[in-house]
Amino acid sequence: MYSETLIDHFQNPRNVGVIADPDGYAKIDSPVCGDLMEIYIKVEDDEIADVKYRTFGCAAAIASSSMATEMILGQPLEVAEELTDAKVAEALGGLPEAKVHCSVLAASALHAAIQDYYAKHPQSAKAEA
Amino acid sequence: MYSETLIDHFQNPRNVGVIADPDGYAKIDSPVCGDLMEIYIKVEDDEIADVKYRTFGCAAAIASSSMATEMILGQPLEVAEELTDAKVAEALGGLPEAKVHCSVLAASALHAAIQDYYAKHPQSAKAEA
Amino acid sequence: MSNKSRFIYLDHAATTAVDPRVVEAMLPYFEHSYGNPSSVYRFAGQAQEALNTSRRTVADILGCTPKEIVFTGCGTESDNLAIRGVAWASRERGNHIITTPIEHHAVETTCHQLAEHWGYRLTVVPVDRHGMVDPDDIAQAITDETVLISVMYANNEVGTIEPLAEIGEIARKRGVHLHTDAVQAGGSLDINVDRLNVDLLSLSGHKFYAPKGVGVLYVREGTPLLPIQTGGGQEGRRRAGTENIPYIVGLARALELANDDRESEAQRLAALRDRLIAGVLGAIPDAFLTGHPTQRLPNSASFCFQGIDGEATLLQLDLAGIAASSGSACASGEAEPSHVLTAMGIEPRLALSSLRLTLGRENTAQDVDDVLGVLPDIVRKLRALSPLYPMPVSEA
Amino acid sequence: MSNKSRFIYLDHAATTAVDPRVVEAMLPYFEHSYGNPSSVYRFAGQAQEALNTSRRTVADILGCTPKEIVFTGCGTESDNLAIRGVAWASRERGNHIITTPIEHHAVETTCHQLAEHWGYRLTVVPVDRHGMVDPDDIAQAITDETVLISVMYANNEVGTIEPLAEIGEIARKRGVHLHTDAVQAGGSLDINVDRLNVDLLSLSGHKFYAPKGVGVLYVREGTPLLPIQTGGGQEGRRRAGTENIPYIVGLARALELANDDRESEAQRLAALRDRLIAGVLGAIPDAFLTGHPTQRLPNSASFCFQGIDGEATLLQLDLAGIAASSGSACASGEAEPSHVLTAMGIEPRLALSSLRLTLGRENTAQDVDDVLGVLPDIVRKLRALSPLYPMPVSEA
Ligand SMILES: Cc1ncc(COP(=O)(O)O)c(C=O)c1O
Ligand SMILES: Cc1ncc(COP(=O)(O)O)c(C=O)c1O
Repeated sequence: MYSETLIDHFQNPRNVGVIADPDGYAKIDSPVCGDLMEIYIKVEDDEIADVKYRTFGCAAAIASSSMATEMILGQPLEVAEELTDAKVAEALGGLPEAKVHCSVLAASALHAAIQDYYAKHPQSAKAEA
Repeated sequence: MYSETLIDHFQNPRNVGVIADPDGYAKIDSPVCGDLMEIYIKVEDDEIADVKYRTFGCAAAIASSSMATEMILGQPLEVAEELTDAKVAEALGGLPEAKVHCSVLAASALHAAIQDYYAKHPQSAKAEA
Repeated sequence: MSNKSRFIYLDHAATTAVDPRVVEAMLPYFEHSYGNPSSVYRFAGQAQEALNTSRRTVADILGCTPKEIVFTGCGTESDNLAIRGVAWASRERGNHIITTPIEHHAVETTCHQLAEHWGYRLTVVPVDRHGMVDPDDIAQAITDETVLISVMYANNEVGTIEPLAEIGEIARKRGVHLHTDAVQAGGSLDINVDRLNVDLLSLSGHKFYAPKGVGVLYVREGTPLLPIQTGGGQEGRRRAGTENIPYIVGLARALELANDDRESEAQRLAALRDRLIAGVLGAIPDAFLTGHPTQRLPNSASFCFQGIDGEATLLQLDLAGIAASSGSACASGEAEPSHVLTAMGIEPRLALSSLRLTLGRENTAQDVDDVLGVLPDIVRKLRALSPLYPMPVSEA
Repeated sequence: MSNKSRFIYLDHAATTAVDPRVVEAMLPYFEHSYGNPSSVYRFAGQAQEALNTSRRTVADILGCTPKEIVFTGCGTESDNLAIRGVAWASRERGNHIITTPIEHHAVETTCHQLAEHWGYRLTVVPVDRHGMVDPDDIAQAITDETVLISVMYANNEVGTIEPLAEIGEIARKRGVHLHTDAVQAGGSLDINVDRLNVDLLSLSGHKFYAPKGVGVLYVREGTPLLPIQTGGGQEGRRRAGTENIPYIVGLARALELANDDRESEAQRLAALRDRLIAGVLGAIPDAFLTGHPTQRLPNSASFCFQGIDGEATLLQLDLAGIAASSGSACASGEAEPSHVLTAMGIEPRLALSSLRLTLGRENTAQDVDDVLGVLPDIVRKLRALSPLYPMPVSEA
């Protein structure tokens, strides 16, 4: 059912936790299954300098969160913004059909956190543009 | 399903045939299953001196016919008249529930042949009584 | 009871022995890979995998997609699901069903229950004396209210093969769904659903060396179907109940085995069948072949013998070590003449004399010859007992 | 994937392995005594005899007559036949059905289909926080139109045992038929139909070490029942389809084996269960037992753990070699909180954290201790990930 990569991210999730004073924050509910993700980002020089999250949900939701944060940590904001649920799912070695919505949760939460950063930091590159 | 006695009467039916000039005759249809029995009797001194039959029907019908004729051959008419389907079935070692009507056919046909004899021989004991 | 030398099974239309290779394929799923395929842990993956593979195997042989296969609990359930399922799902569209008078009870009774209890209207088109349906009659019977046509592929009592592809073409043109009970055809005829032009097709494992208690319903994508067994979401929400993995694996394996040498085995059986038919008709006077002379199942020979009762013939054969049937197994216990034979215009008492001999994988020419060695005598003996058959001149 | 030392199966409520003695009892009926029990020749007598003996065995254990036993294709079919069969047969009398909110989908969906498609009226009586039905609520719900009450014997998700005998007394007084889904109780609780006061009772083989794909419906004499699977005259005209002799033999053998040491095995399992419950509640904070504290199946322990998702727990257990469930197997794939838990008043997100551990014949105290060895850590780890659980003070 699940790939080895996914299992690895589930058993050893990366970037778990909270950031006390984040530059961007989001909390997203999955409308499909009650999964919940909370994500915190620190931005330095328009790059994701740090990212932490906590997720309530199934293995796919947890692994998607872990993978998504790993994929954008250290990346420029504009690269991070291009992350999609499909890319997360692909990086995890695919998701069972019933679990595709879990990767959507992770990507949505990340985008929401970046939006939150822009909203709070109107001087940032994107907000300026 | 069938007793050994029944199988024996089915494989070696007694008294099969016709009597060219019978004292009593009957042809009976089973209303239940289309079985058909034709029976001929010869009566001498108020006894069944000879009996023959032909039966269209299943193994139980054939064996019942054989057993019934065997049971009354050489018997006084009044004994023959007391033959019942239950006695035939019992003599055959029992019949499956779905086949009980087959023993009814044999007993009915015999009684009808005896009635036919009385009808044709009004001087006979019973007819006089 | 006489104990004749050997046992000859000639009732493959009633049921078949499970093939040892099928038993072998099933065994791991009883004690070892016994997981519930709906469970999420990896152990259940063995059962899920077996289910998926079996579905693909069956789909490949039917020429459809795996999603169009519903595994059921038997051929009867497949027929019930097809008929009741489509009828119920189409109530808004219409309430008319077309069928034939020679269907198996699983179709016949289900149609009649719909008529009696639920107000559906039934048209039963006639068959000719060979048990053949005329596609034109189907075309005539279709109305705007017609939601389903159910015509069996091959008849279980007389072996006649119906002109399904033609009927299917008519049905498609008129936008009516066509179901076929292919239970007797499974394993021996071509069951490609596109060549047959059908929307629903029933199979039963125990007619092709899988166990009794497992069936298939093919449901063409887009066919309306209300589930008749409701509960969990198994089988794409079309048939609830924990899946019977061993039997599903067994059915797929058996269908695969049958398919592997389907044509050569059909040829072999047809040759045996023709030898049997010729032998019977040659040696027994006033014997008639029932069903179609050529358009018939390769393994099926069926007869009527003037003047005798079929059950008596069966018992004589049984005592000689030969297992045969008077027609449909599930009708036995009933003493009525077969609805199939009477629909073909056979007079009721002649219908009562029917004998069906259906060949199978293990039968040989020797088996046929052995039957031919005893059957004429059996018929002669029973006729001598019968008031419905003229006495031989010598005895008269 | 980690490859932990051994495999511990703790999902016996989902399904069980077939007992080797059951497999042995079934095997002769695949390749050897394979006759169709409806056939008339002597060879089929072996199958008939097996069918009769199995029916007697089951009837003896249920305390009824053999004629009151209907063999079906699974527990789901038994439930469907009971509900749809009685409802349809009673249409003239009334159209009201009473049930509970904690029934298995096989009952729940069938009742809802009757309501949605056929105009039946449904009353769903409440359960308390332990999942227990109050017989008074049933009494209140009965009207002149009520034709059937369906209350499960023991719940599959939380193990609660319902007060059937009391409900049955009420039903009898009011002349309403009572059905019980005893699928989870079969093999472990007393299933005497007179002591339970029921008119219909469903069993499924695969919950007591017989295969998946065979069930029983007990139908008290005189209970109106329209067959839902129509065709041949099998099972006293209540369930058409060629009988699955191997599985019927297997079911009877399995029920017999379970019955032989039912009470001692129930005691053994209850002790293991209690050790498990005490261990979990002792070692894990914010853990709750679901279902009734004492009136519960001897083999069933079910919990909610604040702040985590049940499926994540399951996969962690799976990776540790332990097969468990979050509730009903057939609901998996659905991400909705269990209808059983929410009916008991458990808040939806807490309901999503549910874990069900169901013990069986092969489980030992060591298995329980092994689970207790890993579960607290699993919960702790998942909670550290969860935005719904407070961070430990040290990390905060
Ligand atoms: C033509 C036909 N349809 C349906 C069935 C019913 O199949 P099953 O016995 O698996 O219910 C049979 C055989 O019994 C059959 O011959
Ligand atoms: C309480 C209950 N009823 C009915 C069923 C359905 O039984 P089956 O899987 O045999 O269809 C199950 C289990 O699946 C169950 O636990």
